[in-house]
Amino acid sequence: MNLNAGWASTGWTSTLDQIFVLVQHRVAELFPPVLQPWVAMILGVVGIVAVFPAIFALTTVLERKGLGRMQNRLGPNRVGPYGILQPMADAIKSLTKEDIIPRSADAVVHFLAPVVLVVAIFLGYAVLPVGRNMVLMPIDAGILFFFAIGASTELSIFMAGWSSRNKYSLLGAMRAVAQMISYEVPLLLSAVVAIMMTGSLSPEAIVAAQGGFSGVLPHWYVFTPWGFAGFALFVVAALAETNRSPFDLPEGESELVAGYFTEYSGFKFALFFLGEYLGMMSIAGYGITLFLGGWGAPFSFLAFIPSWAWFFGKLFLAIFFFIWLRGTLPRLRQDQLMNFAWKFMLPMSLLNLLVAAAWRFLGEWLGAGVGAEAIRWLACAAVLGGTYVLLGRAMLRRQKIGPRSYRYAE
Amino acid sequence: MTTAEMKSGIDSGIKSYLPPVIEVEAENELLEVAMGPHHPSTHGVFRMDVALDGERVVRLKPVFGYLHRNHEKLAEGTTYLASMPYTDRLDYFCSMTNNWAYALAVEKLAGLEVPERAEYIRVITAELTRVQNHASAIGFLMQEMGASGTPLMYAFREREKILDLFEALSGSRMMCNYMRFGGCRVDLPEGWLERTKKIVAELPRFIDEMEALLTGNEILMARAQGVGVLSPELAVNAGVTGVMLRATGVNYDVRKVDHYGIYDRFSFRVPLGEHGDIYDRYMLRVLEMRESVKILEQALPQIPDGPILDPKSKPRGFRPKPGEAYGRIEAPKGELGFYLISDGSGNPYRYRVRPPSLINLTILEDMCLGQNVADVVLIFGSVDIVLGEVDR
Amino acid sequence: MLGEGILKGLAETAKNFAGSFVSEERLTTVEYPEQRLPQIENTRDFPFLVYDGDDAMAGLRCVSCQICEKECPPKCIYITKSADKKPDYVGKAQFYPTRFDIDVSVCMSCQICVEVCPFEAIKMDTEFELSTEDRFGGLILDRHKLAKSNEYYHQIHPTEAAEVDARLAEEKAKVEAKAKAAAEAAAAKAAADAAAKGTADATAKAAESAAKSAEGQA
Amino acid sequence: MKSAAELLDELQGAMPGVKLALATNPSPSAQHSLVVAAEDALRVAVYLRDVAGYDYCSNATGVDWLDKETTEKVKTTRRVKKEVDGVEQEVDETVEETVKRVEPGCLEAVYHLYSMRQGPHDPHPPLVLRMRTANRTDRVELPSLSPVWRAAEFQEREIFDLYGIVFKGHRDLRRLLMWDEFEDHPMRRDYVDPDDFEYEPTPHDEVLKRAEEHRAKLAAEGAR
Repeated sequence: MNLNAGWASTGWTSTLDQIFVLVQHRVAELFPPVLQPWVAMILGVVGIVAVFPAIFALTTVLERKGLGRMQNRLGPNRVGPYGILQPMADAIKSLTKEDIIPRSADAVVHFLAPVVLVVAIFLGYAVLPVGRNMVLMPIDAGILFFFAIGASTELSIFMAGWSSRNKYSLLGAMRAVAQMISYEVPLLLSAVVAIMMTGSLSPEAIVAAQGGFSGVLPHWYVFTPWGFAGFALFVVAALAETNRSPFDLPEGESELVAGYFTEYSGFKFALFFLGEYLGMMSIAGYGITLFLGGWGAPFSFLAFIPSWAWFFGKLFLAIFFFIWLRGTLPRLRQDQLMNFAWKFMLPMSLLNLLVAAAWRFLGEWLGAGVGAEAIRWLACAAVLGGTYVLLGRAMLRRQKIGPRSYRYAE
Repeated sequence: MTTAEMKSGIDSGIKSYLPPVIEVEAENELLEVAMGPHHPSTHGVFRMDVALDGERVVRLKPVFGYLHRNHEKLAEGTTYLASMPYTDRLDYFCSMTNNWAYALAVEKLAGLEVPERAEYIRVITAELTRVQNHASAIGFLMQEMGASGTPLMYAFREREKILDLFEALSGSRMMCNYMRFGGCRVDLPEGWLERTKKIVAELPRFIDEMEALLTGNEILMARAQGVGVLSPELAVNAGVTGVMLRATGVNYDVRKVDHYGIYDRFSFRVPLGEHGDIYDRYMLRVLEMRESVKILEQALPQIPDGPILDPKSKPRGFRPKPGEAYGRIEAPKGELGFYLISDGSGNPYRYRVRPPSLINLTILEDMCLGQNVADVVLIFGSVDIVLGEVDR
Repeated sequence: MLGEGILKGLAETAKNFAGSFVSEERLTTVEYPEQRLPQIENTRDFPFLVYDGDDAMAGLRCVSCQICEKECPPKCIYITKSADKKPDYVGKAQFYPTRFDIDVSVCMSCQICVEVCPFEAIKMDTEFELSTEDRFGGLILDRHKLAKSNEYYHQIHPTEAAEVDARLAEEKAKVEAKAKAAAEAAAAKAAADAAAKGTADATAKAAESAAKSAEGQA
Repeated sequence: MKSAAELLDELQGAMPGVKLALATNPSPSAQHSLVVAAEDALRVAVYLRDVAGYDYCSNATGVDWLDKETTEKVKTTRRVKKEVDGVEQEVDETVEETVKRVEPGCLEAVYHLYSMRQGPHDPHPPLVLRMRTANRTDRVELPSLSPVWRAAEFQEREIFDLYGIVFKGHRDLRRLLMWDEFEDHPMRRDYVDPDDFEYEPTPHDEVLKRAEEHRAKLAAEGAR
């Protein structure tokens, strides 16, 4: 496996690329050898705990400004230049706000819920490659670890909903759990294609498999029919998994006030908020790892830019996409959401598995060559695209949904 | 009085239109939720006592009156003119049409004639009001659907322009207090017509934009089609008016029926729905905006010169002869009526507002029973109410 | 196709996102208080009292007729009539308000008071930055705070003020003409009387007194 | 659509013995009304809806007519015994007396009916249907027309709330705008405000007087 494929490993670019790794090593070397692995680990943890919440803070202000721009408003612009210090003001506000625990709530569980959420989400970052050689805990079954940890966030959400003793909280929590469990299936299945192709559960290996360029274009999985379908399915499932619009039913404010965190205020609410955004970023990070080439550059001539810059650049693009969706779409209803998961997402992701397998066999069977490649590409795309159109049309027809025309009276 | 006695009218064999009764298996497993008066989606202070079986609504009772200020009693204690500014505060989105409805009723009562120029101004302001009300209503409906405010902001962007026009005309953006018995208060300021023409010319583009964002959206269609269906028979019997009624396919627009004002001079069409669901109400609002723009395009160039107030109308000492009158117009929310009884004094003996918002809510229960709790909010939003008018 | 409408919507929001950076028409936000919109001439918020001349209290047009107090829908005007009289703009002796308070926390800016005022004495202001720390006293404006000059009125509502001035001038001219006519009539009558009596002396006296009274009225 | 007078004839023809009267309206609007007796109201309403085509009840409201006290000067002639010229005789004497007569007031329910079935082709004034209670105090029952026109459902609740007319046959007669525990009917013309008024922060004149009385009362209650 060539980790350095397409990378000009010369001089200052490589130093810049590995700068955080180098700093970590230098600092660790100051300690006795017994402690060195520990120090390195702690430095990594500190890095993650510092960087991602900082991005969260930036994201909140970017989201509000971005939504504002989409709605022809300015967004926050009073705190600091261009309102960039708005998250500071929000943090101070949430810290100084009274922390209310409803009288009939289960105080311990009520307190634990946001903590469990944030801890579980942070654990997911342990195996996320944010740059070349930049993984906190390089384990072979990293993807499996992430999905396992990700599934435990449901627990904290149900804890919050149940312990609040509020009808809206309970309804919101039940919705959230149902939704997250349903969408975990397509999420996993859509991720499986990338694992199948790579033959490894290790995120680093998956990124490495997408390294290298044909001409100037990279070998990202998203540029294959099955990869594109897998990516699209992954994005939809990720939206549902992180309760983002248009799947933000658990906290649908017009129906359930604030869903499972209705009874949270002050810092606990801020923790929930943090947990949500961290969850969104981590799932986006895995989407990037699985389908968008991880920290790889999109064009061979841009490979001199450090790998971590590419990763975070892609992360911000993904976040912007989430904001864009939020600014555009209304939300679905619970039964429609479930229908969509089981009747559309699941069949599509299963079909995608088959297509991915077919892609592999066709590759071996047809052999190399441009013509063979084109046949393979078109066949897979046609199967997926055709099924998508047919399934979509059938779904709309079954629910009697479609554009209408209107008559007029003079 | 016993319940049996109370029900005697219903049991007497008259064909009545009542909400369905939903059978519940386990009564004690119902979740009773009070949606409102503190709830993000209630357009103000309004409460729905909802009983849920899972997420399905099995019982629903609307509760009103949080904003009740006894507008009618206030009006009976002051002169006719002094009630005019209070009508602004009924449906505070559409003060111009409220003014018109009240002025119309008083004109009927006192037999005043409205000069032609004033009639044109009334039509122009009323149609501008309709456009901004429908746009905002769609925005609020989308807000209810969780669209994080984008359509609402687009609607408000246009509404802002219309409100600026109202300010230039009447001095106030929302509480216009502009119409008078037998005409209007002040004449158009200089350059107003040109500005209005420019803004009206841009309105179709805005409606197109809104439609591009919403009409074809699959999520909107999935949420709105086939939800909150109202049958035409029930709608007529329950006195539902406005877009709600026409969405069921009943052709009844007071502008066409009563020919009040000078509406018979303009050619415009009344869009009709077929299914009576939320999507039809949404689309009808869009189509009515387009028709309003058509009326405005006809009215703006035609406006004649002349007086704007009936010389018989006077600000002080207005005393209509004894009698009564009921005047109604097609307000954006439905049929807005004013019923006045005069005893010959300076104050009305009886002053009654027929609030379309309140009466359109009569069938809220019928539409919501058996639906998902998330749809209740949508159905409620699609009725398009303003609590200032419901509670008066 | 499923998703078509969603893509269309996404394109629309993207257009608006980009448009808000370049087009003035899309980004309509006004960053008050740094930016302010130009004043619209017809704007109204709370009433003020117009005075002529330099002395605010002496020049008040208000004659304390209390019509506005009665007609005010929310009843936020409080007037106390003076015991004595002073001449108004046409020179007629009139009462004046010793107290004229408007509670702007109750006022709803309907301008019914302006419409019913027969003396063009009360008009609508455009000043909207009235916030105060004193919730009770600070929002009751007395006649000293309410009195604003006719020049100020011209400044905020030029068209309307010009109309009002024209109307007042016309009225004044009418009153003067009437007084003059009355004086002439009185003089003529006196002269006729005097002629009947045959004393030219009395004629001169009567004419003088009539002219004086006409002057007094003017 | 038929005028109110024509409808009156038609109704009397269709339902012999029905108690109906025409109330003319002198104002320029000329919207005349039919006054129907409470016991016949329901069948008249059904006829109007199903036969005469008035399928749409636009407005339903109450009116309070107070007891009207009229004073009249009446000349009465009585035979009185009087001594005339020392002889007791019965003489006719005319005395002028003031007679006070109280015309009992009533509560009235007014319905404005239109026809939607007719559509926009036949503009017509509203048909005004009125019902009157026997008095304003204890006999305030009227039949509910909400089974006929559902539109009256909330409006009759409002009338019940604000005027106190009890509608028999209403499916859910509760207060609409005031809270359930409220006792009086605020739209009645002899209604007196209860002393739980939230006084404005800067009361004046009459309101100030009442506010001071209110505060004094509260202070007295507090002292006790």
